[in-house]
Amino acid sequence: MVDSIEFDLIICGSGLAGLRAAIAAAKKGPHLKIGIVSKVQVMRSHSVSAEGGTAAVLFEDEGDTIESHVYDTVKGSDFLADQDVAERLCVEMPQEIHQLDHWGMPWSRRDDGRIDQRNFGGYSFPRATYASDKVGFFEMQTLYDTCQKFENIEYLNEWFVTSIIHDGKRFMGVTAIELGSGTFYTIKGKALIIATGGAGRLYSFSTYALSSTPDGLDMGLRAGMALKDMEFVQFHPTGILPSGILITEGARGEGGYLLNNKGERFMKTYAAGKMELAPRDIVSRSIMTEIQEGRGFKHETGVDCMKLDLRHLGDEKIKEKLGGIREISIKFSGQDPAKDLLDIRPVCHYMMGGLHTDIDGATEIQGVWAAGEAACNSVHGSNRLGANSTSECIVWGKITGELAIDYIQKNESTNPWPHHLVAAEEKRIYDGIFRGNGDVNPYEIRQQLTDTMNDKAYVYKNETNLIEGLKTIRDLKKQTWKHVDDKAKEYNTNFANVMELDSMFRVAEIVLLGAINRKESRGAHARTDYPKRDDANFLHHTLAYYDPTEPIMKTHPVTITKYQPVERKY
Amino acid sequence: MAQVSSISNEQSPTAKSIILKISRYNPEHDESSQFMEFNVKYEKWTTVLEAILDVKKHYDHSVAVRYSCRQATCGSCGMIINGKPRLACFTKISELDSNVVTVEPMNNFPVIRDLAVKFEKLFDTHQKIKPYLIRDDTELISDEKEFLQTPEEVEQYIQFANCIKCGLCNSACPTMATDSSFVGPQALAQAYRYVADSRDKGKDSRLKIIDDSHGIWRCHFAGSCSQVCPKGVDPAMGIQLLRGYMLGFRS
Amino acid sequence: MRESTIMKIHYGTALAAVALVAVHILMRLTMGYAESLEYENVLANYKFVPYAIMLELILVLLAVHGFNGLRVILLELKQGRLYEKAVSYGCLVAMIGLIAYGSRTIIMTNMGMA
Amino acid sequence: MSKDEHREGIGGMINPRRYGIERVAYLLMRLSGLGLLAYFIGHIYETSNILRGQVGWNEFMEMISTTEGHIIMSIVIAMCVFHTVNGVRVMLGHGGVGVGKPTRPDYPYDPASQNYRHKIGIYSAMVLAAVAMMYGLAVMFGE
Ligand SMILES: Cc1cc2nc3c(=O)[nH]c(=O)nc-3n(C[C@H](O)[C@H](O)[C@H](O)COP(=O)(O)OP(=O)(O)OC[C@H]3O[C@@H](n4cnc5c(N)ncnc54)[C@H](O)[C@@H]3O)c2cc1C
Ligand code: HEM
Ligand code: SF4
Ligand code: F3S
Ligand code: FES
Repeated sequence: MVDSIEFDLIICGSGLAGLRAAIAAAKKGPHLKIGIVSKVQVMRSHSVSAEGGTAAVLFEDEGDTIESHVYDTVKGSDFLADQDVAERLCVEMPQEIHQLDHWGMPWSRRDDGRIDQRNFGGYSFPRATYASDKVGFFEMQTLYDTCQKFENIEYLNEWFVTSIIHDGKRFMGVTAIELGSGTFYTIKGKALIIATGGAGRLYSFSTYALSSTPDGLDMGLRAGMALKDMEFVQFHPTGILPSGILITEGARGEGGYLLNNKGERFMKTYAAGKMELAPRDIVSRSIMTEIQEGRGFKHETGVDCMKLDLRHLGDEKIKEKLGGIREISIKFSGQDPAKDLLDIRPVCHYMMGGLHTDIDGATEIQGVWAAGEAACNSVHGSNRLGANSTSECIVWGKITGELAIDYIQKNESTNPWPHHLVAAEEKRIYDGIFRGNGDVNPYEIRQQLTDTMNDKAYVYKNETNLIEGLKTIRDLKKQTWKHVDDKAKEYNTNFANVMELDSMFRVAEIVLLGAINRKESRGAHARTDYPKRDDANFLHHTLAYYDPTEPIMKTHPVTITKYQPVERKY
Repeated sequence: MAQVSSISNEQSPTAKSIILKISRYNPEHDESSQFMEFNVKYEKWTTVLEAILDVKKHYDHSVAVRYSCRQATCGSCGMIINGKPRLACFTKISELDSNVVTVEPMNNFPVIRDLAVKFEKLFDTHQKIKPYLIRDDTELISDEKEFLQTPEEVEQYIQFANCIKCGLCNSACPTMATDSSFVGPQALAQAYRYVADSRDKGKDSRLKIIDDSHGIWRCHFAGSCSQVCPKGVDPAMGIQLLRGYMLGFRS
Repeated sequence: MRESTIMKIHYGTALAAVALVAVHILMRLTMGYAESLEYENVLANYKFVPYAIMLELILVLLAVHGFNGLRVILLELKQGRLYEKAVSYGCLVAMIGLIAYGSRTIIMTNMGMA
Repeated sequence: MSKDEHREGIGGMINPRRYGIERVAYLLMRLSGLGLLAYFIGHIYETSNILRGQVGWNEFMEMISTTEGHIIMSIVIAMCVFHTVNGVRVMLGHGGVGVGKPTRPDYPYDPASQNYRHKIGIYSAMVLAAVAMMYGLAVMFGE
């Protein structure tokens, strides 16, 4: 018999989205049991790495407007955002900033005591709310600490969720492995919020935490949900070498320059109006173009790079506003931003795509919501603006948390528990993976897979590369890597790593297929063989459904309310 | 097209090598822990975490170690490195200046396996000191704005808000070495973080909680917590300032 | 008693003791160390009421401070309800015992029973 | 210690080598405190000899006026001075005096509480203790 526990609401993932959802739910349903299940310890989620800011309109008295935030978001998305969703984000956000303040968030302040904001790429007003350059960290701390107030929240630290159990229509529970003891559990619940974050570790050069793998997405996919717009992967212009750790856009927001080997601020050729503060897709492409045209630098590892100049900001300003990246660049790269130019290059940073949801974050299965980076409610379209993601996590965390409680209070499930599904999942995991055998090292396969993604589906893409990439990945998938050499029960990270790899194959395939199918360039998706945006044929979202042989690809319309697509210029 | 290939340092000509000694312990069949030695290559920027993961990747998949962000912000990878508690991802092999690098699980935390330790106690004590703003109007109703707070007021507590809950301080503290009930520097520093926040009104209730026979008084200002803290939190300072309130030196 | 009260006493006794012990030791040095310890001189001291009172004070202060210090160390070494109770009461009893024993010397000497 | 606690134990508590001088001071404070307590108990017992009259007292004085007696006495003096001076430092620290002011920490993070004021306090406690001990030895053996 499989061990079983029960909650009313299960929240899978403990990043910003998961924790915000937990608080919203705990407040709304004080008598309901809420379980936060996370494969890392709750406060160690990837969200702690977010650096630069959280977008919100706070200074309407000084000329900012919600309307402008909506338009910036839509334009930044290259008109693939669902405009009603973007509006919802911008309307809800200001009070969320204030709510965070009321919970103890150490926002950076102006001299008059009000919350300060900084410039960020693609915005027409400085509206990235910040707390030094550790925004995500402090937000996580504020939310985690606030969660401690609620007695109805329980934390399942280091539980790896493997699948979603439903009766074909309605959610019933999940299966999970408690990593500490190695025990396989079923967790029964009335509603589920998936907040498993992005999957940027599909790429080997990535700003993401090492735990940001697609197992959350894959679990939804296998349960029958669609993945939407997965071909849109954001490359942040400034990942520092050699580690790939992020140098926040806030560095340019505070006035940093990008320089090529002629010492020019080359952004003037590509986005004269916004210069370094153009949206990320544009800046990343500009860097790659410069490099390809021979105006880049070589890092001592042999990799091409560009320089980021912060020296003119001065030591004091860097310490005050960019202390985190100062620490990172000195420690990990031996470069002091007050004295040295930083070696940077575009780096995998965000997935616009995710589990297909509606404007409320509801998925195609009743009782399951998705929030945060794992979800794709299409607020970011084909390119997210910096600082809009933490906002999204917070807003849809709250929305889904409340809706899930409403749903739990209204619905009483009577269907019998589907034991056969649990048995099937147990078989998939233990016979298929844990007790599998083979002599191929799964870690090397993982390295090859992520290298392939880097090589073939980077800032600029083309048909040949993408197809080659897809072929390589399918070849890799066939090799005998499905085995776990570590046979121990307790804290078996080898097991978790192989489970992650398993999910990476399915999701990588969808990323590549989506990119192959989209024969246009839009936002973060830049095809050298189709350099123009093609609204006639591709102004739609991509959906991918699971199928044992090959994903089933479909399309989905874009919601356009006020803003007709126009050419995107900065 | 000049795409990036993986930035790995495996075959680089500048790589040097060291012996990495990893403490291994599996509760299922080991009585006590034992060291296993591996020869690993490193570059000047290679961190201890990368070296451990390299071992895991190429030599022994079964090394149990906790990690996530690899940039010293998640607090996962605390361990004893060459005798001192440090973050593995924030310790470069080159800065250790030694041909042998020894890694062991953190002291004063129960060991799950190899380098992974249990944190439940730390999370519990953290929760116990009420780590949130205490006042009546923390929940936003309608369109209230922020509580005003000047940059100077932020400076009073921001240092302590940098805590990543890595537990290194608790591992270094001499009281922690023998006192299983001591709240510990991590939680005490957080108590101070909230007490020092100009928005908070919960000072008295928090002081009451830590005024216990295994509370704040069991700190003797040994300072080891501050010396090992990777984020400059300086728990020793926070604790003494907090005690200043309790002794009536500060108000 | 609240731990803070106990520790305030701990620090208070220490502070008060600083001054008094200083006097006590200086007495040893007023006339040369060895001489100060001669029977007559010691006895004379004891008979001098203010000095005897001071000795009594030092006795109480240091016994309180010292045994509380011991209690602190013991509490940190090992935990457990029973053990902690034993330590607390044990130290209290020892403290009272020592004070009683020392007071006997002082009082009896002062009253000329030596 | 057992793996289910994995506490460093007394060895870890006592080991003063890995961390700074503050940890040495911590250890000496404890040792001197205990030492003084032991002496104090002895001292109370010792002085009760006065009740045995002149003869008893003198007998007793002879017993402690040996070389060992003097050495022990001088160690007590050292402990007493160190414990007192360091005690005053620790008390000031506990009251929040001289432990630095909270500010934004900048990498590399030097903890402000581990500052030169307290280090000077510790070193002077040690030096004074040594001086007092010498002085004591000089007085006692000088006769
Ligand atoms: C370096 C960096 C900097 C960034 N800076 C900014 C910024 O300045 N502003 C901004 O707006 N955005 C920023 N972003 C983006 C933003 O941080 C992320 O989109 C956001 O944090 C995602 O949060 P989340 O809650 O969706 O998920 P995450 O924080 O990624 O959390 C995912 C959670 O799911 C759990 N999980 C995953 N799989 C499983 C499983 N199988 N079983 C159980 N649990 C599972 C994980 O343990 C984790 O708790 C940044 C991103 C990066 C990489
Ligand atoms: C007269 C000057 C003295 C001063 C200023 C003084 C001060 C202090 C202080 C401040 C502490 C607390 C240390 C801490 O908690 O960090 C302490 C501890 C202690 N003291 Fe004293 N003390 C003095 C004399 C004595 C004497 C004479 C004795 C012996 C009877 C003594 C025995 C102890 C003991 C046993 C401890 C506990 C040790 C520890 O917790 O580290 N003290 N003292
Ligand atoms: S205070 Fe420092 S050492 Fe202690 S848990 Fe926090 S960050 Fe880690
Ligand atoms: S090391 Fe421990 S004793 Fe106090 S100053 Fe730090 S908590
Ligand atoms: S891996 Fe996050 S702190 Fe080291």
